[in-house]
Amino acid sequence: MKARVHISYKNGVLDPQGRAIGQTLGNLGFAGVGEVRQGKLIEIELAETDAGAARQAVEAMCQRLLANTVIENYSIELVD
Amino acid sequence: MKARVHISYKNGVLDPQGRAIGQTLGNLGFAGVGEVRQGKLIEIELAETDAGAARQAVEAMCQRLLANTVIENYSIELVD
Amino acid sequence: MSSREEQAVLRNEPNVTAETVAEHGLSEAEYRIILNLLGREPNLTELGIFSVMWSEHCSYKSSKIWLKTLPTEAAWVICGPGENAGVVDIGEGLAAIFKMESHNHPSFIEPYQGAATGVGGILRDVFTMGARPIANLNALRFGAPEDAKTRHLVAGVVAGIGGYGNCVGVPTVGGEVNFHAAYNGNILVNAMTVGLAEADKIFYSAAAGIGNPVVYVGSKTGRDGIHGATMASAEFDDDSEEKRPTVQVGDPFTEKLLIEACLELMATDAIVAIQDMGAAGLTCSSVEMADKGGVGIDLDIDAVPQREDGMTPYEVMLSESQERMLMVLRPGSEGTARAIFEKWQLDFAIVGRITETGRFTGRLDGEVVFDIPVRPLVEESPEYDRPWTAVEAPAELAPITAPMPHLEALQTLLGCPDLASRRWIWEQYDHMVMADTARRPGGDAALVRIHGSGRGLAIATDCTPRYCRAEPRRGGAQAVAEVWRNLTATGARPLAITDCLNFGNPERPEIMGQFVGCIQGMGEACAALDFPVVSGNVSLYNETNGQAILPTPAIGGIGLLDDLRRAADLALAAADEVLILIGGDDDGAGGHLGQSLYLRELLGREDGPPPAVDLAAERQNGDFVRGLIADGTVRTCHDLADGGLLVAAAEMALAGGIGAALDGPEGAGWWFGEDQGRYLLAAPPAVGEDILARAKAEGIAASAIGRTGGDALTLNGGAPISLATLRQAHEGWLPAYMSGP
Amino acid sequence: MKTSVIVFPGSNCDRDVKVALEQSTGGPVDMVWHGDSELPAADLIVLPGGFSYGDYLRCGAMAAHSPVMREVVARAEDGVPVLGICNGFQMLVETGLVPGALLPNAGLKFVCRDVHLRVETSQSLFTNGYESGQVLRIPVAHHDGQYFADGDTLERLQDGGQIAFRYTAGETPGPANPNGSTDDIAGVYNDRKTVLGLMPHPERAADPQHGGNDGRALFDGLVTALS
Ligand SMILES: Nc1ncnc2c1ncn2[C@@H]1O[C@H](COP(=O)(O)OP(=O)(O)O)[C@@H](O)[C@H]1O
Ligand SMILES: [Mg+2]
Repeated sequence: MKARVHISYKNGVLDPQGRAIGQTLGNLGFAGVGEVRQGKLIEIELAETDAGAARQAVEAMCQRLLANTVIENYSIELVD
Repeated sequence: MKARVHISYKNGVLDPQGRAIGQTLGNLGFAGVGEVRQGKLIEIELAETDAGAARQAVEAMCQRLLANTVIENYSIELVD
Repeated sequence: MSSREEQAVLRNEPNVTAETVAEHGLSEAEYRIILNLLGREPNLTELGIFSVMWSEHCSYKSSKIWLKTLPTEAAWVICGPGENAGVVDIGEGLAAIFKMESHNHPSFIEPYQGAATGVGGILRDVFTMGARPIANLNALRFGAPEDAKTRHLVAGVVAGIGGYGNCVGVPTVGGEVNFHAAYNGNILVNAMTVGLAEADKIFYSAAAGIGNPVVYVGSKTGRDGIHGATMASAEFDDDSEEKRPTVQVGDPFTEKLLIEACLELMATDAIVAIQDMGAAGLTCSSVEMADKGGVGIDLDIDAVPQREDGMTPYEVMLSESQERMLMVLRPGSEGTARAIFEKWQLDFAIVGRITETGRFTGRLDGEVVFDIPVRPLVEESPEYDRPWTAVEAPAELAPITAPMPHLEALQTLLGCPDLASRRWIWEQYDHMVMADTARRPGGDAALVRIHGSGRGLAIATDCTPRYCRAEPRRGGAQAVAEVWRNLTATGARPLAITDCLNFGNPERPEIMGQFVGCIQGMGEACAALDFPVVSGNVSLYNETNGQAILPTPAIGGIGLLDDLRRAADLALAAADEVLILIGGDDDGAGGHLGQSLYLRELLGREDGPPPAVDLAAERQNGDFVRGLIADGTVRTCHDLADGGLLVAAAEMALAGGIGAALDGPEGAGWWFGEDQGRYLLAAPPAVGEDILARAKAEGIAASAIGRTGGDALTLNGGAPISLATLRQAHEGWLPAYMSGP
Repeated sequence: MKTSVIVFPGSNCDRDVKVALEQSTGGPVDMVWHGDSELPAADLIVLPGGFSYGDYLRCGAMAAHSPVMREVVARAEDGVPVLGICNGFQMLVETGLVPGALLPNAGLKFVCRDVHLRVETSQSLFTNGYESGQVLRIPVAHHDGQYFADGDTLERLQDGGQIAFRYTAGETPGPANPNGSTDDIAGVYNDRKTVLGLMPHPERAADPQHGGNDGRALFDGLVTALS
């Protein structure tokens, strides 16, 4: 089983990366570009085959390591 | 319309961040963790409403700026 | 104010209740003062403004009466405490501008961003005054290495400091790090910046010129960090997780642009006054500018660049979004200013005017949403003479028995958390950008060349918290003296200091006693060493569940070197030189072990009195050593501090890759005592004779204690310990610790 | 000899390299703002170190795609020598002026310290001030300096003599290769050897007060070759 964890800044937290990318796209002449946000996508291969147990484990990984819940949100998607 | 661009290292390019995350998860006592890869997820708000045109524009953004195709793959997903 | 406007003020926002007052950290007595000076109830925005302005962080209400006792003047001081940073004259038309500031609480909650934004904040304090920042330092205190959180905090804080400073392009050249269980729940992250400006082009914050535009530049305002200033003034408890969203994300790239844009504008004559937005953001910066200039400010809240929709005036006024500045411009120069900020792709907005009303007012859609008289807001802020009890002097230390041979003890000490090499840290900091770093980290003080000249600034930070806890007054004096000694050991002439006073809850008399004692000691040392305080910062309530940190008055000092080629270095440079100890011991008993690292690391004890601080001897010995360096007699010099004589000798040997044979009494006190005011010099034998003779003539204690050479250390001809073994202990600990689970 | 240093938002070694160039060329150095439409005539173009655009997407990526770089690429194709240091090297790989890519350091940390470099050949505009095989001591300061190229590219680089510098063992503490670069590669040329990208900072070792002077001969050598 594989988990995809998407980590992004919480709403209201400044995202300087996203801002700079947006500005550069504008400088390069791309029109109609609104807000740009940059996040992380972490893909994890898991030996676990039970979806419930897998989600629980990945949830714990997010809380303990992957996300900093002070400023970041995360969402988990299980594949296969 | 919103585009989500997922950028990840090509196979064969070492992903030290992913490896370090995997190792730390192991140290923290998470069992059964296989390969871990870390990529970027860039979300872009677009004024464009036509899906075909939007995809074409984002494709160009990836080629010109968002991804370095020497080492990275990208995939584009349109939302709404 | 017309009655219609007053109605608007009152209609504006939810009612203020006893709970809202308490939530804002204001006491009932403080609220009564507010009612009095407004002559009515405040609305929520006004309450928020009072609460941040009267927080400990902004008003210094517990510390003010003591801070006033510190010496702040000298012939070379251009601007002492009260502005964004202190300014000293360094000759040739130049001034050094510097300050240190804490970012303790945010760094505990989010170590990377907390530390990063701490660096950003202190940089702004310095370039606000017209200086180009040329060096960053950081004084860090972490919990015990065994504590579950410590490793993660060290990793995050160091990465955050590097991440910000490296990107901004200001070298991080030095600092200090301690580990102690007293910081387990409350780490200290103190950041210092030094900048250079032309002495006749310093920018101040006093607003002037009725009708002049008030301009906002930098990043947009978001909802981040609201209540940051009150958080920094509140004790931690276990639900501090709840306060999390108040941590900000730093944007060093924008800061870099802001530095360049501000310096570019400062080269014109457009700026009347300028102030960075730090704690309490737009509120604090506006009020301070207005108060210093004796004028009013009227803000148009709609004009403030905002990152999010629907922000209330309360949020706009209290946001602590980073990388923002406020300035008052000369009329007619708006166009020039706008062009510069737009060139750097930064926000630029005229957000208000200077008024003659003496009031701080804000409008939304033309309606007045707050209206507070400036003077009372600043001057009637509470000021407390908090009760304090003097710390009881510790009992004398009974004689101790050495638990192991001295060279083994040395090996243990060199690899202990407080003495192990900090290479793992400073290699993550770009300490060479700007290409003026004349001495890499690892010496007594960092040396930074004054660009385009042969002169340099020496910079160091120091504090020994365990001394401060045992005897605050000595500890305060020792911290100042150690900085002075570290600067002197390079040959520099010490000029002035900044401080960052980190303590627990001042409402507890024993904590207030620590604070008072440290200030008294600092003041005595500053006066005796002609080493005034020109800027500083106070961080109180550093406690978790009632457990206070060690009293930690971190001191950052700067000194001037007229010729960098003459600077002394601690690395032994040649074999067959004599090692000369300058300075005597504390009480003639052969070395002071009370509160020493030897006692703590080898015997597991933290007791006894700290070493005495004889300021006259400190000055005499230091002036003597500086003279020897200045006239070219001495090139190799190290001051003695943590770990005493043997640790100092080993550090010199390791830095130079040359060993030494040392002679002296058997007792541990001689080798590991931490008596103050001492230096270790190395010189060719004939020069050594000359130094001893000159010392004798001046009545300074000096003795030859050994000879350099080989690749090991020996004591009194006993079995050697190789430099390789010592190096392994010294260099190995931190990387090994950090690679742990 | 006329040199231009391109200044991007976030460049922070622009002044450092200017000082080193002035010392060697004796002449003025044009500091060209990235937004200027005109690139002055130059015998050498330098892309300095720093964090252009914050390096927020990929190091050097946003700078590489800025308008001024189109002109720099055109000049390089005409044979004007281009030197990219650190962030400048990252821009060069992003534009494709030199092959390969630069990944985050294998240790995942910023690294600032002296390293030792072997000069692979003295036969270039940039290295004629050195001997082939000479070992230099020069600082690095970067977070993303791990040179990567696929097998074919590496072979081409090797065969074409396009590897300029390799990390090599010396007396400084820490591993010889500070970032995990493939084949210890610290700097590479384009196929004509008119463009050089390198991670170490020769401008930080160009004056005895820097604690090392091994970088100076690179700038002096350029003057010899170009004037
Ligand atoms: N946090 C830090 N950042 C950068 N350099 C540091 C840090 N902590 C310590 N150092 C450097 O390590 C060296 C030793 O520090 P320290 O033991 O505090 O010196 P001293 O005993 O002379 O005051 C100094 O050069 C100091 O600048
Ligand atoms: Mg010292």
